[in-house]
Amino acid sequence: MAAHIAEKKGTFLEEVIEATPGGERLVHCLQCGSCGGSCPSGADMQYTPRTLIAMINANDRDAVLAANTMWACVSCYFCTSRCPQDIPITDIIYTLKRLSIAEKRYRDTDAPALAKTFTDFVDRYGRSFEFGLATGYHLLKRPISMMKMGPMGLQMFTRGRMALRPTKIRQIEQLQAIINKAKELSAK
Amino acid sequence: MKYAYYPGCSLERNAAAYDHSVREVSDLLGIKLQEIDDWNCCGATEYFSQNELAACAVIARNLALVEPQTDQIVAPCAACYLNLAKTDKLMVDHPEFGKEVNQCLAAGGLKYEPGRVTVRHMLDVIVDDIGETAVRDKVVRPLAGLRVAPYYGCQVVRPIDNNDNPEYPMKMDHLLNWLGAEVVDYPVKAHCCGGHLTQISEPQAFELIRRLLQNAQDYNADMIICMCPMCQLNLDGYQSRVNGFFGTEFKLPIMYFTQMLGIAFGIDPQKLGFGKELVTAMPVLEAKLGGLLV
Amino acid sequence: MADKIGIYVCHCGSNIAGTIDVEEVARWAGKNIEGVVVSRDYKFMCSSLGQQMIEDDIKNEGLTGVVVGACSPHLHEKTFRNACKRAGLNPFLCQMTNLREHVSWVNSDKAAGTKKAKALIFAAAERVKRQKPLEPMEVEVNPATLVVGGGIAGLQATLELADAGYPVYLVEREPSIGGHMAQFDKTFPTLDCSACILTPKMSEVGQHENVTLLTYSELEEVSGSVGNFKVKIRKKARYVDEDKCTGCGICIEKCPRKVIDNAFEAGMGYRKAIYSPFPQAVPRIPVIDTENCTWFTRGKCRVCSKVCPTDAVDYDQKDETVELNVGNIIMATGWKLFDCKRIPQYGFGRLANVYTSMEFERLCNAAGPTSGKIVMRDGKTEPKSVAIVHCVGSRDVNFNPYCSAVCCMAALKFGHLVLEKTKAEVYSFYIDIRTPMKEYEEFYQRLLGEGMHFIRGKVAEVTDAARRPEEHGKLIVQAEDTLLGKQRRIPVDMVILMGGLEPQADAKELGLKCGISCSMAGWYTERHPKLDPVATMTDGVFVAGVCQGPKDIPAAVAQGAAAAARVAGMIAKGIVTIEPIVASIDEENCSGCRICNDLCPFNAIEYDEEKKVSRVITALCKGCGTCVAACPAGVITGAHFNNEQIFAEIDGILWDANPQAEVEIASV
Amino acid sequence: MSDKPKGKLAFYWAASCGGCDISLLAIDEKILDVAEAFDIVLWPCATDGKVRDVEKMADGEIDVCLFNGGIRTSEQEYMAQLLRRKSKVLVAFGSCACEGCIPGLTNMNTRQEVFDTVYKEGSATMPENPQDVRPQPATKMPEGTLHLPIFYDTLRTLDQTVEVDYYLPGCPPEAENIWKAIVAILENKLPPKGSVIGLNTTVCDECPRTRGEKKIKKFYRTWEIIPDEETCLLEQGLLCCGIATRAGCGALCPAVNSPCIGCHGANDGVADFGARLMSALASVIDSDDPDEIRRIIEEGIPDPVGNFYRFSLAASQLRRKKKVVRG
Amino acid sequence: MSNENFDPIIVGFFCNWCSYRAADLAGSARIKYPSNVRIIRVMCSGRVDPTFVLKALADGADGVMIAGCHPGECHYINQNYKAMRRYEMLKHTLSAMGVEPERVRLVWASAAEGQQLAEAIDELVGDVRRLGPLHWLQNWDENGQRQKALDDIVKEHEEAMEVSA
Repeated sequence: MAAHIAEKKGTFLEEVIEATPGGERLVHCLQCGSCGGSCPSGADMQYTPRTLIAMINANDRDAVLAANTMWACVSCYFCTSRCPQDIPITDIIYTLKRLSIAEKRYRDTDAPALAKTFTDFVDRYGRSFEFGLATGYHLLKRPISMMKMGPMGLQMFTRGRMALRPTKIRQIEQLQAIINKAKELSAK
Repeated sequence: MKYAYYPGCSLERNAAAYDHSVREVSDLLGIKLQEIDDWNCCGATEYFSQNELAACAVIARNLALVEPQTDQIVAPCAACYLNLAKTDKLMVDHPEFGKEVNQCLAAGGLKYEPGRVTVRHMLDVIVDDIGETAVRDKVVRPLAGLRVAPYYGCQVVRPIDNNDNPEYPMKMDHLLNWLGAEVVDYPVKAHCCGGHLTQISEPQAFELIRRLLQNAQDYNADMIICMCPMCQLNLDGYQSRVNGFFGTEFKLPIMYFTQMLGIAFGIDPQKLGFGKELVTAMPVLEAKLGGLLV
Repeated sequence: MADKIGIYVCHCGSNIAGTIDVEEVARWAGKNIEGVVVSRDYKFMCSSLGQQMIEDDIKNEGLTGVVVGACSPHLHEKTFRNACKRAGLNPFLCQMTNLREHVSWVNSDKAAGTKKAKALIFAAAERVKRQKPLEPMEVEVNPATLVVGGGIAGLQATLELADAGYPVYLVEREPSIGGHMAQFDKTFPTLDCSACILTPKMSEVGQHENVTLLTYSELEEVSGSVGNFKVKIRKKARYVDEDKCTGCGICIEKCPRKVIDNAFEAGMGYRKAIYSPFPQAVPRIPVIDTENCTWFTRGKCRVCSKVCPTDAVDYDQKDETVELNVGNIIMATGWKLFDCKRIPQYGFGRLANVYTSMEFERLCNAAGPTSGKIVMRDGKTEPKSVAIVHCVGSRDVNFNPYCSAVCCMAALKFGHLVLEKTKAEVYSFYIDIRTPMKEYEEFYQRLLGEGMHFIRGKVAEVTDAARRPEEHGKLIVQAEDTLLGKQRRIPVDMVILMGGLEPQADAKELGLKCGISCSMAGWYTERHPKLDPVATMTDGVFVAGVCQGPKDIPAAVAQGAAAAARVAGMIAKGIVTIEPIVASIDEENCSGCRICNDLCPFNAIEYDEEKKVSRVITALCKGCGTCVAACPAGVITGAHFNNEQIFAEIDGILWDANPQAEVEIASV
Repeated sequence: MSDKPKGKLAFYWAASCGGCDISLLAIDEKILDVAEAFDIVLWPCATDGKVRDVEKMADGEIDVCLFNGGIRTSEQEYMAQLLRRKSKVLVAFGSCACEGCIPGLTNMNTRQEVFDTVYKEGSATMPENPQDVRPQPATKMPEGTLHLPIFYDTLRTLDQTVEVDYYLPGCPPEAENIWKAIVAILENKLPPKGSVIGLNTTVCDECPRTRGEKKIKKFYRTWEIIPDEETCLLEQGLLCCGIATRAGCGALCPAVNSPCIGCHGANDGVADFGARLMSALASVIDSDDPDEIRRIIEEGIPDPVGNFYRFSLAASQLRRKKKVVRG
Repeated sequence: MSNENFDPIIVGFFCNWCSYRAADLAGSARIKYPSNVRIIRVMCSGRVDPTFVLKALADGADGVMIAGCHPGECHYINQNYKAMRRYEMLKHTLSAMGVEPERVRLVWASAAEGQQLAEAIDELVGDVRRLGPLHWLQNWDENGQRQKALDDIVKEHEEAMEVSA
């Protein structure tokens, strides 16, 4: 670890850098705003990614992890590819998502629930399951939108685009062993 | 040319049209696709939001399952493509992390040597490996007169370098040109379709979808041609909801580029999954291409 | 002669003595290093008393070598070499070793520092025993100078030297001198008309008795070295006889072939197939553009030849090569604009009303294609709103990481011109406004007063994809207003991209011809960024203007004058001394394997076909030692850095690595 | 010549192949001149001679000792010391004595590894050894203890063992050069002590091929291409050591279209033959891309020690491969 | 092999224009780094002869750092590329000789990169410390058996001579 980052030991900045491959570029942020300017969800964000970086620098950990920025991110990678300082902003957003979920700091968003439902299906079957996702997540979280979804779902179904049963991979135990090992290692 | 084939979960059902057309077109172009046996889900963006190591381990299982004699893997789905490519790159660039991923794989008796497999998108394979001459040679029903708006979305062109401009990609433009179509040069061709936001925040997602449909319509496109099941689902599946939400009257069919290739190559539309789209493409195709489709 | 070495360890106050036991180092060196007859420590070796001490010892003890353990040789090597020289010891028998920057300042453990200091002193002592007296070479300086590039920096340098009475050859690749400055409208911050201040200088150069102007010409080859360069210049065929042409311009007027002028008018206007780039061109002799001339492309026309009153048009003219002898060379090759098409999200080349800064200069120039009217591409509509985008290709690791230095001020100038000439609103999108020179910040204040809008945020994209009704038919500039933390979309009619400055495409190639190198970005490398900003690593080659790095007109002029002053100084002295740190080949034992032949970027190694041996041209050698390290037969020697000296240094520096060494280690 | 009293000459072999002994005979009938000028007091290969006879000699009694072979065993080291003491002039004769030569390549192994190879894995001389019989330094017999010399891990050159007066390079030295050296000794026209008797140019000087500026994109091994007979072999990508190898052989190998392998060793003042070659070759690799450079080197020079130090490993800066410390 | 107390000796060959000045800058900026690297100044990294590196290792250094201007920024235009080529060649040979190639490092440091240079030194010292001492001279001794074997010969000969006489 470079000495100038080592000096920031114990700060939130260091934590984010450590948790993000390529994260050390964070210290080069010019606060130019090309990330915030490029973001398709920029208008809906409480804090733009640029602001989040400033907040990370200011060690404002609580506010960052409670921000809605991460949940508005659509992973379009415009911020990353346009950043004049080569900062992997999308990946930093992923890091913040993980921290926020792990510590349950998120507010007013169902994204973590969706992620959870989704990954549970992967863990259980090895494949994602759209119908299950729709019923499992939407029924629980947003029954009204589920109703609006109805006609669309039906159309999807009649066109053979939605299955009622999940596909399970053959060697699911193998996948689960891999996942369990990953969870065990990352818990450390 | 032989490639390992990773269809991804969407192509099993929701984007079956994509899967069918990929296979049909590949057959015709001499692209040998060997489906990875017992592949698993790439985790989409969701797994990365939860646990990076687990996400990469889940993805790396697929890389590890690629047969040793094959060193290229093709994914038609943008998210699958990015996840596979990103995992490989992370493992190459950060050997320590790569070791951890392999520790996880070892728990399932697998091993993946970072960098062994090159991850490719279907579009890149057709444009870069097959090339203009071979594609043009196969065209029997030129798409002349059809105004198509190539839509690239995000995750194939960014952030992994696939030899196209991440801001203003051109590969699909070229490909559709080879098919004789009139290609619409419109500014949002690599903007976001809303991704998983349709599941989380509809108003936000609908606005993103509207921008794309609006722009394509402003440029008088007959249809939008996409290369990702998520983009297709959002633009096609949600089109009527978007119309309801904004009071608009978009009626733009959203087709996969492989379906258009198939049409131009004279493959039976049925085999290409035509009819699975919610905004039906047949009327405009018939109007523009005439009896060719019959 | 037995070695008599003097060791001098400096305390540098407490700078060195704080973390090195300097007394111990001096004592130890006196006791353990063979051949050491004096070993002293002193508060400030570089003081006059310290120097006197060395001089006295040289005289009294008959020292054959001096080792000074003090600060960096880059600081005081000259000081101590001079002291030795004064006392009659050849300055190359003095070796400095760096106990301050390399030991005491980077270390806080005294024992470790002392041990390392001993190693460095030991190494220097072992080395100095093997050093040889060296004498610099002297060469006469040819008073003529070559200036490459006729932009403002080159013009200034040319005039300074010519006015001082020295002959100057000015080479310019375009048909006229003047450079980029001739294209500009106004100059910041005073808003003088660029042409008004430039053209008098141009004509002065054109008429100066000491200046030989070689326009439409390129530097082909450079050989020789400081004081006596031989250069070859290729004069491209103009197809107009310079001696006969009076510059009346009737050929241009009558030429039927109109072409888009991508050079001077930045694609905004037209010129003829026979043309002079602009009305005030110097010289006023036109050139024929053979790619577009109807005679050259289709074998018809000859109008220019028919109308010429002096019969100056000569379709058979050929390129010719001119050979010149000069003592010095000034490189003032300038810059080119960043290609804004490389950033597709800014829309240049795709969206009609997106302009580059150079296009806009021509647009608002009274002599430009619209006679100075600021209108959109349709040629008539005045914009109601204009966005100016800063840092296009600059301060961006994806393109050029450096700041282009002039764009902020040029953007302010553009803002002023738009506000002055139209009723448009002007929005400037910036990351930082940089106005560090005289009257620049005041100019910024002036624009704030004039109502220019400043939005702090790098532009994300310029698009015609409307989202709201008011955006239809407009260019929308999308950026984060970082002071608000909000994304903003500003619909405008016209966008000006402040493209950054880039080195000329062939800068590197041209630099190689005269033995100067480029930075990563491609700017010519000066000898020292602060203390020697106009000289280069190649003696007799100087740099001026933007080719050395982005700068504005005042700085380019100052550097042109500075380069000229350096050259004038050399000419006035008449003689140049050449560093004796050079390579030499033992021809007796050279077998002509030719490994070294291609290794020297300064072409200082020549191969004698007859004797089948290689030879170093001493005057061209810069002493890097690469050939010395490469010679498989070991017959190339690098003066002052020969194998024996460096081996001895390695032996010395590892004094404590060999447990059997007969050196006092226990005392550490 | 014949008026002078006869001198005393010794010719000894240590770790070498015996080629040097034969090369001495290659001076043909001139050997008779040698016999006329000298009494040959020791030449184990050709005459009967006993160590104890040498031991009995007075120090400096032998006028010239031509010593071939490197020092691999304690016995050889003893003999080197003994002959040094008894000789006025000690000449390192041939590549082995000068720089270790092929036997020196064993420095890529340790004694243990060498013995394992020879006694366990089998060799031409000992195809089978089921009892794993190994030479023992001392064997007790009823008559007393029998000693075998110790076999060293590292072969040393002669001058790493004792002081050497002159060097005669070559594997083996050329007859012509041997004769020149003998004449110089006979006429007492020897160069300064410590010199190599021979030329100080390289093989290129004697090589008839045409040479140009060098840029190498790929190194070839000898079986991979049929080289052009006119141009420099190195320029064709063959790893020719001629550029760094002392002249004197008449460029024998390049003359028959085979690259020089460096048996004459380095020129005066060169501290490491292999490093010179490495430096020169690397300098002219035609690439500025580290990955490509690495590829060119790794593909073209799979055995760098064998190529750069075939004859000089024992005399190189590092002398041997790093020994793995056990335990 | 890791040894926290082991204090490696590393010889640095630094070019006069960039790296030596970077080391000067690190000093002026009072950046602290381990005092294990001892710097020898050469005019250019292109002057660094592989012999220097081999000699330093043979003479007892545990590691070597070669430092020069960044590629493209060489004061002698492109001589640092020759250093790069030789470095690759040298590493290839060192590996074959059983020397861990991590002990020898080529570093690019511009005159402005005092901090980066200090970090590179830190890293190299750390890596060499992990690898442990090189102690090349130990490679040459014969595990203490040599002198005894020589003495044995002398003794044996004396005894044998007695019998014979």
